[in-house]
Amino acid sequence: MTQSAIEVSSAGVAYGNMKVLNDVSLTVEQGTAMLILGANGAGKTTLLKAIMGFLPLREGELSLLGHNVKQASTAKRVKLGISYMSELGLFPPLSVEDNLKLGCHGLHRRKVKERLDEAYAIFPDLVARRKEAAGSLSGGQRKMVGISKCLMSHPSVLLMDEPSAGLSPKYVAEVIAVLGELRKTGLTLLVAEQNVSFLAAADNACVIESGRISFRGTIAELEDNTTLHDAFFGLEGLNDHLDS
Amino acid sequence: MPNEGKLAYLLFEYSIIAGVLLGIFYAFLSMGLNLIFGVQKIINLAHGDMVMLGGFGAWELYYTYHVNPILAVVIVIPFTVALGLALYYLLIPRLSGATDMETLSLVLFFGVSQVIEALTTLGLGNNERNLPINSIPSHPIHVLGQAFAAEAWVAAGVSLPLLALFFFYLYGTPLGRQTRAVMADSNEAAAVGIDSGRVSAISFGIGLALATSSGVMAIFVLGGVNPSEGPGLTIIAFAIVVFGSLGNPFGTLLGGVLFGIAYEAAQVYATSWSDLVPLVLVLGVILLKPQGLLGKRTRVV
Amino acid sequence: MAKVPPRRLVSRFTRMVIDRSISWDLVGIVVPIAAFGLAPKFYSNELLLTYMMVYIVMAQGINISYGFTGYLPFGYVGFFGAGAYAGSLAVLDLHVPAILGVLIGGVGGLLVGSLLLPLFRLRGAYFAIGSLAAANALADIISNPSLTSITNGPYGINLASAYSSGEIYVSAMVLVGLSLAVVFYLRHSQFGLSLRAIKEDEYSASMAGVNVVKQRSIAWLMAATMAGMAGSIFGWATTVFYPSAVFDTSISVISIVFALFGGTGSLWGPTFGAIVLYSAYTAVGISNPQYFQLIYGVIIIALILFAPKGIVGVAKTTRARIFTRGKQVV
Amino acid sequence: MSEAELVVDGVSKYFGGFCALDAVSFEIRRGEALGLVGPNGSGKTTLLNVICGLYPPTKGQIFFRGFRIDGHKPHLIARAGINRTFQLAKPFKSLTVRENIDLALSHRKGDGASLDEILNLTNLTGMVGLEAGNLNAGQQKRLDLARAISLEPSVLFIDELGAGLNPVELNELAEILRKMQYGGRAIVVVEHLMGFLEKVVDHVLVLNAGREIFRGELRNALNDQDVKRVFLGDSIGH
Repeated sequence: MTQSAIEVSSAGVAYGNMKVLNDVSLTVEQGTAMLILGANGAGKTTLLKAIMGFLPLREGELSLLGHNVKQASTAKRVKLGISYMSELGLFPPLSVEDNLKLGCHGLHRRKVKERLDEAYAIFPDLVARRKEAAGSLSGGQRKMVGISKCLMSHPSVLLMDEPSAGLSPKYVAEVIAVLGELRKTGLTLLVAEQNVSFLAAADNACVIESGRISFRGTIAELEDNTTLHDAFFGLEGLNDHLDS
Repeated sequence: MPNEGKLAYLLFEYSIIAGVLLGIFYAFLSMGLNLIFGVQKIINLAHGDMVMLGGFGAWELYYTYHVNPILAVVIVIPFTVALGLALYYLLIPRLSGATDMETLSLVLFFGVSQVIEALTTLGLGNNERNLPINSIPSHPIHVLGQAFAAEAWVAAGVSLPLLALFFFYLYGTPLGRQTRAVMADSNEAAAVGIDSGRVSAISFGIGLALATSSGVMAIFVLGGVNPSEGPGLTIIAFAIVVFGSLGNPFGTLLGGVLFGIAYEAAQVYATSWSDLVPLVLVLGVILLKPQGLLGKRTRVV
Repeated sequence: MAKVPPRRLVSRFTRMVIDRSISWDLVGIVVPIAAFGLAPKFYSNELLLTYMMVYIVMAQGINISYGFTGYLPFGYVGFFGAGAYAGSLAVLDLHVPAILGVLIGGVGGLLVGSLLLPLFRLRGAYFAIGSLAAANALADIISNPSLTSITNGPYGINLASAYSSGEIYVSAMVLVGLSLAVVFYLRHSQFGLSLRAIKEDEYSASMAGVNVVKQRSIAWLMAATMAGMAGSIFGWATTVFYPSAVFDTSISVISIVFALFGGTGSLWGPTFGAIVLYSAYTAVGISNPQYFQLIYGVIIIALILFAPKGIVGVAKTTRARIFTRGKQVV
Repeated sequence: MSEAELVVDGVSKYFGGFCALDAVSFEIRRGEALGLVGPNGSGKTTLLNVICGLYPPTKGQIFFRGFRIDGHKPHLIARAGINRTFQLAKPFKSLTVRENIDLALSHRKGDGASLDEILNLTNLTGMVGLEAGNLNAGQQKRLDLARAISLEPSVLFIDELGAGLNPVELNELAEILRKMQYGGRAIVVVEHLMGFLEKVVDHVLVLNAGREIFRGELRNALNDQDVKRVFLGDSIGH
């Protein structure tokens, strides 16, 4: 068990003739949490989608938990133990319980029951809401449904796309706290965010700018580096790019 | 001799009861169209032709193999599912990824509809097919002192349990749950590892099977089937599905019953105009409330 | 007319002359007309030639609606039937000359087209099926026994008194010329450019200053008027017809197949499709309509799956492939 | 001080029960460049859509050169002199570059830049005969811009022009926008890339959840506590 959880090397992704990821390389070791930072449109979501197999890699290689999955279907990647929480994160018209069950579809009924109990133990608030349409819940509860849905399959890697989207600061703090708990369980995390608060829940970070990785390192290295600051406030950083 | 007020009341009562019976059948007839739309966002314009095929199937089964039509309702299902899977894998993979998918799929299934109609006519002739009314229980049933044709009860009586079965499948089984997941958001479904191609193919088969098995009863309700009535049935099914909201199976149930009542009322009060009912309904609904009765406005623009 | 500075006018003219697609399209107007002018000398069945011309007009009408605005009307036959009835009733009840009846048929199509303008609030399947429902509703109304005193209900129309094969043939030729001229105009005018822009993206087109609703409605009404005139010529040539004949959904289908087969958006495509497939129809279809239905059902499926741009599209890509062979494709 | 070209006065927009814009007001004058900033879903694009006539505001009024324009059709607003680019460039892909621009030019009232000048400004001169669908992302964005300026707008909205472009393409765009501003146009730039914004605008309006939370100089915005909280969460800023 020494292989990395996620290994992306020199990946390129394009929509038609619009290239959105260029030469992206990134390694996430098992049991660590990595935060992908970047502005809107920088390519964070695209990277996650490429890892999940929604978008094909035009160039480069990709392996998950030691398996080369460049050609593998999304379903195969999910079976390997990869779980993905999109920005939407759930099926709005379906009930909370149906959402959770879909998180581990294909599992034996008795197992599903156990996992449901587990999920309700972690988020007891959801018990009362289990028959309600997931889309009718509050933003914070929806994130909890999304996270529990992803955990139902007992994944070893969890990818999350902007878990803070649409949440008020109070709920953002809650989500971060939950991620902190998850880290302790040894789950590998890859979280794409605009919100820098999530650094608190990560070991490593990388910064994506215009489809390229402009920084990669530990949180400590990041704090010494001006790149992060530039990606968001980038008053001087971009000028350097432009003049070069 | 009842007085005029009494007569009017009886007519009203008749059109409501007969309408509900007819409506249950039409809800069943339309359900497959909605399922296929919900899963694949495709309007199956060959839907009415599948209904027609079901009728012809029942006719063959009755005269060649002496199968009771009520049994035929069930027998046609596995054959249609198989046909649906074959059609799905033959047509859909080439279509997905096209730029104007919606219109192209519409035209494509229009072509399928033409082929089915032509093949049926070539193979089985252009005649209307009937089954003897005594092949199903045929005593009129009296309710509130009025007689209602037996075939209306049989059609509703066959449709109702099959609809219940369908709802159980959709809401009570893992595959049904996956189907609803794909209907809700196919990307999200892919994200949890659902093979949405497989789910779509199965739904396509089931959608067609719902059509053919309703077609068996259509022989009795419509007084016969002929190869060219497919498009007309497709329009009715579309009217009902849109009326209730595309993609919502409960809406189709509601739409079917309301359609049945409207149709029977028109039969009672303005017989020669009753064929206009589905057309006026479809135009009225898509122009005034395109999201349907149970629909929420989801798209801006 | 806005004043165009002389220099711009000159450049516009030279651009037109060197533009090969324009001269190619001009040929596409002249050749079919000339061919139909000469055809009776070689082929005696003028009625079939007339029907072929009627279908060219219908295919070009679908071309205008679908090829230029992206709206596919399954109920296109509604205008055709409305035109047939408007023209015939004018001839029978108002005793107008049949030629004038054709124009009135056009007005009938135009009126029904205007009534159906609200359908443009719909898109895709909603529009296609909505227009079909509207056409069927119109057929139901016209053929309703309650309206026998006005439309002769289900008992149809007899125009024998107005029959004149020469006049019918020439009117059909004129109408073909007219429809080709309209499509030519759409392909080479600012108006056509704005329609193509609307088809791609309405909002972006309106930000380019295009009045989306107005332009699209004009195109649609052009197509409706053409179908109305085609229907009234069809009725005139057929002499005796029933509502089911001029409101037959397969008229929409056939027109759509002809247009798609040749390729929408082009000038040659729908003409080509109508001539080739209608000839096939007369060879196979008249005695065995189911075979023909089977054939065009298969053609539709094959087109959608393998050549969504029609024969003209296939020809274009083949030509492009031949020309770029050996060169590096950028 | 000249009259404001565009006055947006208390504009709100509800979709069903959802409030996408909450009483937003601002003015913009000739030659001014304003940045419109805010996180995803804060209402920036909705604001553009309302001003450009895609849908009417639920509340509030919009004036252009003293005339009320809210509720008017988009093509009339475009012809009057307000235009925009799209976050995902929407050139007419089956039309050539020339046809794309010609189409807009044909609806221009009065004089303005010629086709060649527009091509030159947006750096598309060599591509005039190509179909727009064959252009790359940066070129399509510039064509979108060319289409927008063909109607000689006096107020121009730029929606996320920088997203997905590489630094060289960004530089090119910043250059083009600066030139436009010298021409006396009012420009409103919606952008996430702060470095790009800084090259083009002097003032910013920051939206969050449909509401204005800051208005002033870009540099001050970056030191504003509310803005920081919205963009970065609570942990940063000390």
